[in-house]
Amino acid sequence: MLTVKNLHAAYDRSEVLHGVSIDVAEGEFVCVIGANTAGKSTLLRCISRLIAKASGEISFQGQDLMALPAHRIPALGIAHVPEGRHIFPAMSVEDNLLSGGYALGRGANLQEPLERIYSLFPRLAQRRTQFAGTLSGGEQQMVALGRALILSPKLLILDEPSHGLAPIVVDELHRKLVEIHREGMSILLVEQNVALTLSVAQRGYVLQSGRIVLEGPAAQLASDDKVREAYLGI
Amino acid sequence: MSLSSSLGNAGTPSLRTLPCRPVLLIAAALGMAGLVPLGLDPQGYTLRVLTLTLLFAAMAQSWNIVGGLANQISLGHAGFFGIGAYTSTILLRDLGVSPWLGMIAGMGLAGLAAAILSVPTFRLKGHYFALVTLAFGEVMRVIANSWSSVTGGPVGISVPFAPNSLWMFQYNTVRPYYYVSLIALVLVSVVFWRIKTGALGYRLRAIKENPDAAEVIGIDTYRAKLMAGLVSAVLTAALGTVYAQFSYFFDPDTIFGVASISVRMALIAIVGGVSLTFGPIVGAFFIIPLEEISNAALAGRAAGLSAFVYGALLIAIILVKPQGLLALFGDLYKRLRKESSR
Amino acid sequence: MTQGLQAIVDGILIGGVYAIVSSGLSLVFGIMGVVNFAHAEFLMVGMFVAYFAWAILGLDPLIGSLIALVVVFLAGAGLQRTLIRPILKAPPVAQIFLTVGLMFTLENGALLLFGADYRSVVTSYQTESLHLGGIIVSMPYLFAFLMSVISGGLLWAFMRYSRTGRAMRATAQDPMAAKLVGINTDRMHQIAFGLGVGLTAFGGAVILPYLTVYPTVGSQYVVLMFTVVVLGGLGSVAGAVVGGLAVGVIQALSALVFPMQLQNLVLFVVFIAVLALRPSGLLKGASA
Amino acid sequence: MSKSAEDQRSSSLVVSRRTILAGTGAALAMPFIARQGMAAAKDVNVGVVVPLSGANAQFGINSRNAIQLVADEINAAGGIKSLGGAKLNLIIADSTSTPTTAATVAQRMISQNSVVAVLGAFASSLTLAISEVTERRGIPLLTMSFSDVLTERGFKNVFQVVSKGSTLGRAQFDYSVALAKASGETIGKVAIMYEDTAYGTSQAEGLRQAAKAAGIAVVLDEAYPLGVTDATPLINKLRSSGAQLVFPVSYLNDSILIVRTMRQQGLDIPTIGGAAGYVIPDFRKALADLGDGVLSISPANYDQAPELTERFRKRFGYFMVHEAIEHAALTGVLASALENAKSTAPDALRAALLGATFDQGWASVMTGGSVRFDETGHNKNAYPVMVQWQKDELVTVYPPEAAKGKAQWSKRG
Repeated sequence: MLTVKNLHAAYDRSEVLHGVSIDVAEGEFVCVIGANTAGKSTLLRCISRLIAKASGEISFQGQDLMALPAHRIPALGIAHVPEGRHIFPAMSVEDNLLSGGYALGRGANLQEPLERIYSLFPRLAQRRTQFAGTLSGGEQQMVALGRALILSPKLLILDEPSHGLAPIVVDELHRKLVEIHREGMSILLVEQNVALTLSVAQRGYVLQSGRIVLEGPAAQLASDDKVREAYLGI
Repeated sequence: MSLSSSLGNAGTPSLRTLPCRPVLLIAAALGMAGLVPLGLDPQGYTLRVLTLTLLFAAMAQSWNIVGGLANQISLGHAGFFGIGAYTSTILLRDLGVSPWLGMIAGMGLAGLAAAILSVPTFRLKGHYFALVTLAFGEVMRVIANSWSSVTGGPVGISVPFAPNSLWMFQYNTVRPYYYVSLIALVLVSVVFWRIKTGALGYRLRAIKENPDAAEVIGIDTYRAKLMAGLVSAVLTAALGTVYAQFSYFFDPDTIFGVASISVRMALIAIVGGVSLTFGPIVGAFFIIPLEEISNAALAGRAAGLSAFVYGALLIAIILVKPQGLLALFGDLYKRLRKESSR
Repeated sequence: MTQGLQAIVDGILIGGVYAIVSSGLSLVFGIMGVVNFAHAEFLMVGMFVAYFAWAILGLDPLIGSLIALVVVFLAGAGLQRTLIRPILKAPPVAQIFLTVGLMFTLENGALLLFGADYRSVVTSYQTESLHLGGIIVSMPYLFAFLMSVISGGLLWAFMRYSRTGRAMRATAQDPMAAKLVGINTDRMHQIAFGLGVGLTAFGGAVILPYLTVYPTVGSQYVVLMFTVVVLGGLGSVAGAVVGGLAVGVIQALSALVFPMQLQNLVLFVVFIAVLALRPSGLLKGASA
Repeated sequence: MSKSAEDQRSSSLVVSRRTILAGTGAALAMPFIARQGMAAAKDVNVGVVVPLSGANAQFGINSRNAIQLVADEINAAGGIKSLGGAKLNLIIADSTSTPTTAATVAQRMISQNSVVAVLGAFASSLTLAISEVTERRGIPLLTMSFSDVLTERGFKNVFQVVSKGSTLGRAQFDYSVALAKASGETIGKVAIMYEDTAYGTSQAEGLRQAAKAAGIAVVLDEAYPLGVTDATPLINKLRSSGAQLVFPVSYLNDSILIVRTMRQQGLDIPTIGGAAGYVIPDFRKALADLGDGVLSISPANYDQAPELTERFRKRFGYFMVHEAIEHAALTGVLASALENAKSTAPDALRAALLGATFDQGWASVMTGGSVRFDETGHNKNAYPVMVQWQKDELVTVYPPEAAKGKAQWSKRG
């Protein structure tokens, strides 16, 4: 459903991606792993059209994304949970979640999806009127995820969702992701935590210095010597 | 083809000799600036405009130490300017003290005011700093306006009429004021340049790039900003005395004017190119004559037209090149070179 | 005692107007991060619109204020697109001076268009007042205050409950995340700027019954508006309300103790002191 | 054109060539200005420096209108006959509200346009700044600014056609007390409110002196910042002071605010304004019936010479306000002086300005019907008048020799 072909992207003058191609099929759970500066976030930001200086092809369900401004992307069914969460700190939890449904348009019924999020993350239901900025890191990540899910997207993009969270919370988060995937959503996940990521995803890409150097089923990657050496520290 | 390539080649040697070129250019410009008044009517309009241009260039340059190097947009420098003007003029009027000595007294008072002002402002950033300094300038204006027994109040204050005298800093023609302003501009520019290329400039740059990191590597942020603020305030006050002696008369609204002094000082530096040594000079040689031309050419036609055009031009400059005129000239220069080498 | 009470009442009435006039400036800063020095000129534009609505259509300025709101909203949205959007990413100094240029242009544009005449409206209630005990409440001030309270309340509800209001708050708090949820942040900036200047114009219209309009009337309000906004905390509409009331009451009370001449001195000293102690304003943490 | 002016012109051309060579930005201005000066070879250039932008623009425009009217009339009648029918060529510039700019503009007119005299610049601070330039260049400066200082500094080239600020203040007080007495009221307590500008403070000083001389208590003496956004605190103070009369010295915005706030609070003690905001058509338009009966001091009034001032009303559509009257008088005086001097040399012109009583044509439009400058350059024939809003007109009601109507003291202005 998502196809990225020969993508180049740059900040100022330095090019960060040098011809990246990936794709995500309907209902697939794909991950991209790589070192800190490999360009993983840049790749995701290109898909969401947050980076203007990019060339190549990106299409989603046959639609050319390169021609669209960033704010038109969610309405196609792509939800992006950015690195560092980027929740709205001075808005209530509920307003944060509702804002995720903005792309659905004025008349959309958000009550049902809202209840679904609350049943997925009961903790958020307790804090619905609290300012999101006052929540713990794990709760904030739930808000960020919930804000993306309220759209009932076809493709969910996550950028380092476990960054800075306690191991217990990370485990819970990944369980939720698997649960969501099982219900039929396609997922594109970028993570530092390679072991965990490869354990939940179906297929993966290894991004190194702006180029895809390896791809294949997650299990196969997890057993690849180079991956084990470089990212799993074995 | 052969012509253009030879042009391109001709450009190369001059590039190699580039390091000595600015020095030569500056020397030539100074020499020229020194000679210009000899060909002008010593009481004339052109000389007056040139003098004001140099004076405002010097004012903008001293603003540039705080606004450019320390990256603190002050909109209250009229406060220091007025302290300088009032101090020397009051000392002259009441005690007959030479304005040169009065200038030093004014510099001291302005330094004191800057030190006091730094206490509530040093932690403030960006817009907050700009607005508090704006309020500081207004406070000074209200004080000068209300404290009639000393300042003369809203009626203003006149520099007592005296014969030509270097010691009393008073001349019947504009020419000496031109040279005083020129020397002031050179001195302030040298101070600016020394700070910029010296240790304080390095610290200020570090603070500008990343205040937290600067603290971590042991830079005393408060001290560095205070130093810049003090130097800037003291120089501005000295220029206030020059202005007072040049214009002979001023009132609180003029000398503490938000638009006529504070904003204009900043504007000139910004239009020229903020934190660049030649920015304020280019800015002043653009803004002051621009004001004159628009007034001369348009004021007789319809009320408000000249100020309207002036505002529109400001907008246009910022829209075309937010980094200022120097950057714009740089772009044009590059393009010209490109075209000539093509 | 009565004098003190009277001063507080007067201060609150005028402070309510300061609040609505300044909240527009705060809105623009909060959502776009632009300090708009030309903002007070829109107060002048609003007064002119209301004046002509009165002179030509015979509408009371309190009704004309709605026309002022709409007209200036549209003009502001247009200006945002042509002038403000290109410099949103420019350094703050460039923003400050673009708006200073805009201030010159608007002030002198008004002079070119309307001339330097001082114009004011004649209303049936211009000299009426309520006498409550020993306290005098003048009707034009009271009406201006009520209009401000109503519009302030509507603004609050709009920002709090409407879809667009939520999107504007989202844009203010995190523009990138706002784009990711499908908010057209450019559009939000445009609405915010239009609404910001529109509200200030509205404020100008409601005070027209007791004031006079002329091209430089905005300059009386520049410093005042910034004082209000900074006291309340730049970018916070609720802060602007607190700041407005505070400034109104400080002005009225200081007149009891000090000569009127020192009114602004007292105000600025309080202003500098507040910022020294609470650098982000009286209402810390609250946001647009 | 005189010899010295010729010299200056040719030197200015040399100048422009050199400055262009020097490559300064100011040189860009030169072609414009040089051409302006060249345009009218035989004309007498007269500089007009008035605020055409900023808060005082309206008064600058009124002044310009009057000067233009008089110059047009003189030119239509054959110009300055002793100079071979030379026309008055007005060089008009915006003083802005900044004294430095005003002085620079005056300098420009003297250097580039060889003006024989400068008219301006309404606000005292602007005029003071200009006078520093004109004095050093020996060019006559004709002004209607009120400031006492103007003609008290020993300057030889300043000519002030109006009564000084302190005189206006004293007259404002004395005339009021006299009018009250005439209607059987004894004044014991008065209030002074004034804007904290040069105009406000100097006129308030006159009021204070007069009150002291008359032994009448000043129960409120309050300066307020120009352009207040709220006059309520001021009127609260006035109300609790118990004054029988109030003397507000203010410009229009504040005048209207003060009168309206007084009426809202039910305070209707007589209001005697200090010229400025109280004697312009907008005051009456803004206040409608509330303005009726308000008294004010004025340095001149149009009903003193209706046959002349009606021409202004006909051309511009509003009555001839005082700054227009005074500037018209100055223009008339200047034309007569040029006629008498038979020369545009500054010394001859100064001598002609000092020597004579000007009572012909527009020079007679001032109070007293004539202008005569004493050795300090002050018009000693000028005296202020008390005017009152009666319907849409300003009627002179005091002193008796100038009065055109009866003061309505009972009608609480």
